Amino acid sequence: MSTEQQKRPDERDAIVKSISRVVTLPEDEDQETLVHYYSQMLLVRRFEEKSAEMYNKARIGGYCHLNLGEEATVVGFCAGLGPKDYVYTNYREHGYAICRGISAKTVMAELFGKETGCSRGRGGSMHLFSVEHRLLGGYAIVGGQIPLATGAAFAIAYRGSDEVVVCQMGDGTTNGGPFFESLNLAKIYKLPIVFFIVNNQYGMGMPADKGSAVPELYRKGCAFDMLSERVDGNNVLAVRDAMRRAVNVARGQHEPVLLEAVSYRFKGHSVIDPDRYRNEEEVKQGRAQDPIPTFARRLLEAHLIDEQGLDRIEQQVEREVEEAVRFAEESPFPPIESLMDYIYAPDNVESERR
Amino acid sequence: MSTEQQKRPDERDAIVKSISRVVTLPEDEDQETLVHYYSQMLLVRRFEEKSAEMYNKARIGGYCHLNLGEEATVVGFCAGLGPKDYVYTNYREHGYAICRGISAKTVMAELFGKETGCSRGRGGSMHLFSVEHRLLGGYAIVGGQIPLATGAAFAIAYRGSDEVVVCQMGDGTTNGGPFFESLNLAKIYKLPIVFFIVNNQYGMGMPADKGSAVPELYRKGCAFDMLSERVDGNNVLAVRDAMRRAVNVARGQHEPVLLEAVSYRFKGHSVIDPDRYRNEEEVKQGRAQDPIPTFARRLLEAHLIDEQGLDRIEQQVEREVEEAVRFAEESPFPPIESLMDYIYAPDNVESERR
Amino acid sequence: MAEISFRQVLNDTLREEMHRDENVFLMGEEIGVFEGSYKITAGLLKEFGAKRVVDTPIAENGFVGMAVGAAMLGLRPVVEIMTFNFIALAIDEILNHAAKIYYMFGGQTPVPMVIRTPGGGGQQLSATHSQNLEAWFAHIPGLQVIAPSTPADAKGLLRTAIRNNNPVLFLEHLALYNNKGEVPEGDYTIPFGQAKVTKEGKDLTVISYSRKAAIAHEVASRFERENKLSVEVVDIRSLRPLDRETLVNSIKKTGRAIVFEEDWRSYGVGAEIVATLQEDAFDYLDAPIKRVASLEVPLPYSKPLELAALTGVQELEDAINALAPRRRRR
Amino acid sequence: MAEISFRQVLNDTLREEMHRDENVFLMGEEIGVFEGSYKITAGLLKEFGAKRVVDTPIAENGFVGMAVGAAMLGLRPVVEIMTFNFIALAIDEILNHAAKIYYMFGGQTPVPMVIRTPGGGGQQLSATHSQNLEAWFAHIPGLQVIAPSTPADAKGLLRTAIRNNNPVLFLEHLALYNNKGEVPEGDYTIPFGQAKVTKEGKDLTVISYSRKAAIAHEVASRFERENKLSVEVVDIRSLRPLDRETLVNSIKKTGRAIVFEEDWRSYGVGAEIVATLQEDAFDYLDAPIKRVASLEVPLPYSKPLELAALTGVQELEDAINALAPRRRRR
Ligand SMILES: Cc1ncc(C[n+]2csc(CCOP(=O)(O)OP(=O)(O)O)c2C)c(N)n1
Ligand SMILES: Cc1ncc(C[n+]2csc(CCOP(=O)(O)OP(=O)(O)O)c2C)c(N)n1
Ligand SMILES: [Mg+2]
Ligand SMILES: [Mg+2]
Repeated sequence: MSTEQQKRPDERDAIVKSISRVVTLPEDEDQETLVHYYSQMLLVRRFEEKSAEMYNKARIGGYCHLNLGEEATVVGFCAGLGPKDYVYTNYREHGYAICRGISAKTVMAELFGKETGCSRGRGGSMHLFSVEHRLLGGYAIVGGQIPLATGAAFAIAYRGSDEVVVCQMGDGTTNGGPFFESLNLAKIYKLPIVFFIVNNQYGMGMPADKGSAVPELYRKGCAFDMLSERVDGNNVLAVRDAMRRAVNVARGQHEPVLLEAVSYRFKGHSVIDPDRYRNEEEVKQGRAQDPIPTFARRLLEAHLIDEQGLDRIEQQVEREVEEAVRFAEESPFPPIESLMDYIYAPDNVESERR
Repeated sequence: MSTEQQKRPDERDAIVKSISRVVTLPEDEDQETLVHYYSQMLLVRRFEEKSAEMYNKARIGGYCHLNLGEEATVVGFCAGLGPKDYVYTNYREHGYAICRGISAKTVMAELFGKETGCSRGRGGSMHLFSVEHRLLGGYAIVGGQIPLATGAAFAIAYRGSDEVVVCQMGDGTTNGGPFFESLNLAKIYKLPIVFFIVNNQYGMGMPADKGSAVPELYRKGCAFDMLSERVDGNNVLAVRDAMRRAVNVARGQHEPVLLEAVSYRFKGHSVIDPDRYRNEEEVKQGRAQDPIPTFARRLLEAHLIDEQGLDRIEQQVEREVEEAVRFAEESPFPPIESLMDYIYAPDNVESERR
Repeated sequence: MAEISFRQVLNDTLREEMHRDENVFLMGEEIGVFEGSYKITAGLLKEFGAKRVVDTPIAENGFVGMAVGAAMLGLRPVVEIMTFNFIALAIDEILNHAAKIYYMFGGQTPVPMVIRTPGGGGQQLSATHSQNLEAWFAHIPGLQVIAPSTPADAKGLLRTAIRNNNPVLFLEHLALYNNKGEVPEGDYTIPFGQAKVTKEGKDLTVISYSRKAAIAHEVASRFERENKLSVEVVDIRSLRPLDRETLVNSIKKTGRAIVFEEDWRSYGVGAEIVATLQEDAFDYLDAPIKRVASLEVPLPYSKPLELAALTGVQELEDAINALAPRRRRR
Repeated sequence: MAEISFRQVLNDTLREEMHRDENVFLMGEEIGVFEGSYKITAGLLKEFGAKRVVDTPIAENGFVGMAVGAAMLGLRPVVEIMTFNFIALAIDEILNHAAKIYYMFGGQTPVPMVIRTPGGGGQQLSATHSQNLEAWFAHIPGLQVIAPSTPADAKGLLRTAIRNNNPVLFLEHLALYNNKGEVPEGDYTIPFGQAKVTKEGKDLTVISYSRKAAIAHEVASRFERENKLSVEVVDIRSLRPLDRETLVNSIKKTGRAIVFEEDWRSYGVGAEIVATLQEDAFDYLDAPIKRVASLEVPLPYSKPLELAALTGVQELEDAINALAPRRRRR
């Protein structure tokens, strides 16, 4: 898994650049799991479409960044983790929150700024959090989450427990000091952490290969002798497997790992971005990689599901998203009297040993 | 000169780890130049010894970091540059200032905090500067000088002129964000700059290979596809030649280059550091690499100088240093009335087109 | 005079200064292809090309430091930091380099550069994207900190900033960009260190800057129309250097003052204004100077909480009514 | 009670807290093998090992951010930033993360951590190594800023800081480390937000913190011995939270005040103190509150210039004499 031999024989992590390929499903996968991945990807897709709609209806404010196009990466990422592992992300994290097990309701409620939201309405779209689900936050300062995640991994090593921290970030984040400092720190202290780059090929309007001296971002691991790998972010199984390999190394050997998933951002940087700066042809090609229909085709061809099955999932998902909106709508805003709560933690709150 | 083939056939830049080797001098070197390098190295050595003495006599205050042991690196560095090239350094820069052509007098006067100092006494040991000699500053915030130097190189490219910027830094500096951000920026903008790491094997008490995930610091260039090379910092000619190669690439191809000179810090981090944390044996070995007697031997063996010649140089150097101290002693402190000068540049000072 | 938006006047001024002086160039994240997160640099990449409108990666310390270095060689960088909050990552290059290089090296190299950045809250951008940190920078000798409230001032002060030989923090405000105002034609400049009485009054003085100064002006004008109180409004405009004289003169006239600021109250800009006035106008003060500032809380996302945390028209009106010399006016 | 130096009491307190709670660990540059740039952590690596005394590379943003993350999981990091000046590189992790995480995520994760760092000038360390930036941090909701002036306070406040569930900036001063003083034995703690009247007086009040509070105390004591004026000294100790009550009560008694601070005057700590007092004690002030602060210049290296730039005993005495209510005392 070193930078030298990142291609795997079964090619699951090979990069599919332009044509979307249908790989037949490996034998060893069980049906339920595969179908579950599909419905999760679809849930993220529909949740994000709904988020955009709610944003345009002014139910959601501030900045709202979506995972549209990144569903295979998001689902594969979470599928590769254990329940006790910790996740840190950037502000484009709705999908991660949901796939980590936070209900679509509490996520949507957070986007609405309601007391029932997973951050009690204080954080909003960019700042989802749940101690229970070990999502330790979406962060909006580019790169800010990386030293935090490294410190969480330090705490795990300090305690000698066996969780792993996975820190998600975007391609544009890998040109900043916090990224590099953290990789060095994680390596010298031998911390159980996976740095996960979602290369959706843009940082706002900046193409990933324009802002970075090296176009293959996983290669930055070489400056730290860090195990590094690149994987096809449109292939949910490849992402999951790469994540599993990475997490195993981090857990078993306390070696940090750098993982890059190559994906594509379907829409603008955030809901308000009209996305005028990208070449149409390129966007068409990018969207042609859509991981969801591709995966559906694979399921159908492997006879793991039929059209009715897909429809049922579609309906379940729609219902779940509608439910989420209704719940968010009906939930109360935080009371004004609570404005000054949570600025300082009281002395008696013995900060939980997580 | 890529990271793959950094060994040169003539081995001038090969690393001598423990034993100090006497390479016979190449034919093509002319006597004067070689003898000049020797006297410069000796001047730096004596100047630094005198600085320590003056510090202990409380003529010099603040922090005072010396180039003792790094003389071959310092002289080779400056010998590889053109007169119009710009130099940025850290706070361990007395030798660079002198070899850049600033007189020992004005450097010593600066250490004494006198108006005749090269920074008018405002900067002191850590902040030597001379527009005339294109030393654009010694800086005391670790890594702070690197983005500045990168910006100076940007200005050169912007103007289309043909100078090069060389940015000196220490080994410990290569673990910080400013270093990594600057390398990436220099590479994507194709700037004429050489990043020069003086690996004296310690950052205060931190061994270079403990603070950095990779012990060979030049290898960090791989994260930016940057031409990178390591050179024996105890070999003045190897350093000079590596610098020339680097400067040629930077000037000719507008490609940044990362150069690492492996040297050894003879004494503590600064004059006040008793240096108790290093293993005696190691220090003995490190000092055994002393580049000055080694080079003297090479000159003698090549019959480019005789013992009397060496003595003459010793005397000249002693005189120059004594001169410097006398000049510094006799120079006036800046007048108190001038305290508030230079906080803001006046409007009429059209900032010089350098 | 033409009515122009704050956004447009910034865009025009940058264009004009780039035409005037080839040493002026722009640098920042998303200012070129993306035309700026808030479109201040719209069209400039097309007009001037990538040499002079430089898109940077997300490396604030790196590219702000680069601007300082470029300025040391005589260029005049105008850096955009996408929002004020991200300046936290570049502070070392501002505090320890841009602001000190001219002095520390004995006056050998000026650092002529401008950092433009929008601050402010009120758009549900949450705690890390809604801050007002101007007090930090106004504290630093070697820097100049400018915060206009009208398109006209933005024009005159940005020109001065770009031509000044020292580092300038030019503070914009997200909520001002669409404001329109009359803007003088031609090569209009405003010297630093001059506050401006934007409305004369006799009962009390409201001292403010940036967006809050615009609000103060509206409120004072309404009070006049509704012939309630006669409120004088002083727009500080330049936090460093600070124009003590104009502030003091207004207090000598009204005897009462409110500082209206969007930043956190404690250790904020208002504190310095109050301290300055009580030093220089102690005997003229008929009542304690009030500070009307935002509540000291990391700004919450949830709209009702955000509204409650930020100070605004209501808080200013209440303060004016509370401070007004009612009896005296009978 | 024993006479112990500031340095020693910090060292003892760190040791005792590490023994008390295994979640407490130290992190910073050169704190282990090198025993600390100022030897505050001397002997601790030997005693506790590399697991709990962690030498870091020169990456302030990275390791301060790591401390925040470790605190989120319940550890109690005590970070040393070698000098206050270098905190500029770590501000994002302090301002946008440490100070906001508890609030921004709705109170789910406290961030119990301490950042210890020495500030101050006077040792010819030049412009970038002599700064006092406390006003910046005191401005931030979510942080607590502590600045003791005596070994006893250092002991009591550092213990409280380490046990507190929120981020604390614990400000030390290079020139205080060798000061000795009596220190209470045992598990001595001092709550945050309590200023202390270190000397009673009736003619005027000197308000200060950190090293300047120590100097103020000496000066006031000498004035008493030489039975000149009766000067009350209030040591703020805690810049955030600020103890308004103790400050106000002192003014109610003396009617006159001087804020004695080492930082730059404009937008500094003194500004907030003055603003606070004129709000809460306006009617008790017989004269404008004076600010005795350092000159607003990047601190020069040259000794005579450095001395002229920094405020000190002389400036304080002059201010006291100028402000003293002479006539009234006849
Ligand atoms: C320090 C900092 N600088 C700039 C920004 C503004 N900004 C927000 S997202 C973004 C682009 C990030 O791109 P990438 O890392 O690829 O993540 P993506 O949005 O593609 O998921 C920028 C520049 C920020 N939030 N923080
Ligand atoms: C940002 C910052 N952090 C810490 C320091 C304190 N410091 C001064 S020199 C130094 C070690 C630097 O080591 P290296 O880069 O190897 O340079 P050398 O001293 O060996 O020349 C440190 C930690 C500083 N000056 N700036
Ligand atoms: Mg991206
Ligand atoms: Mg070193």
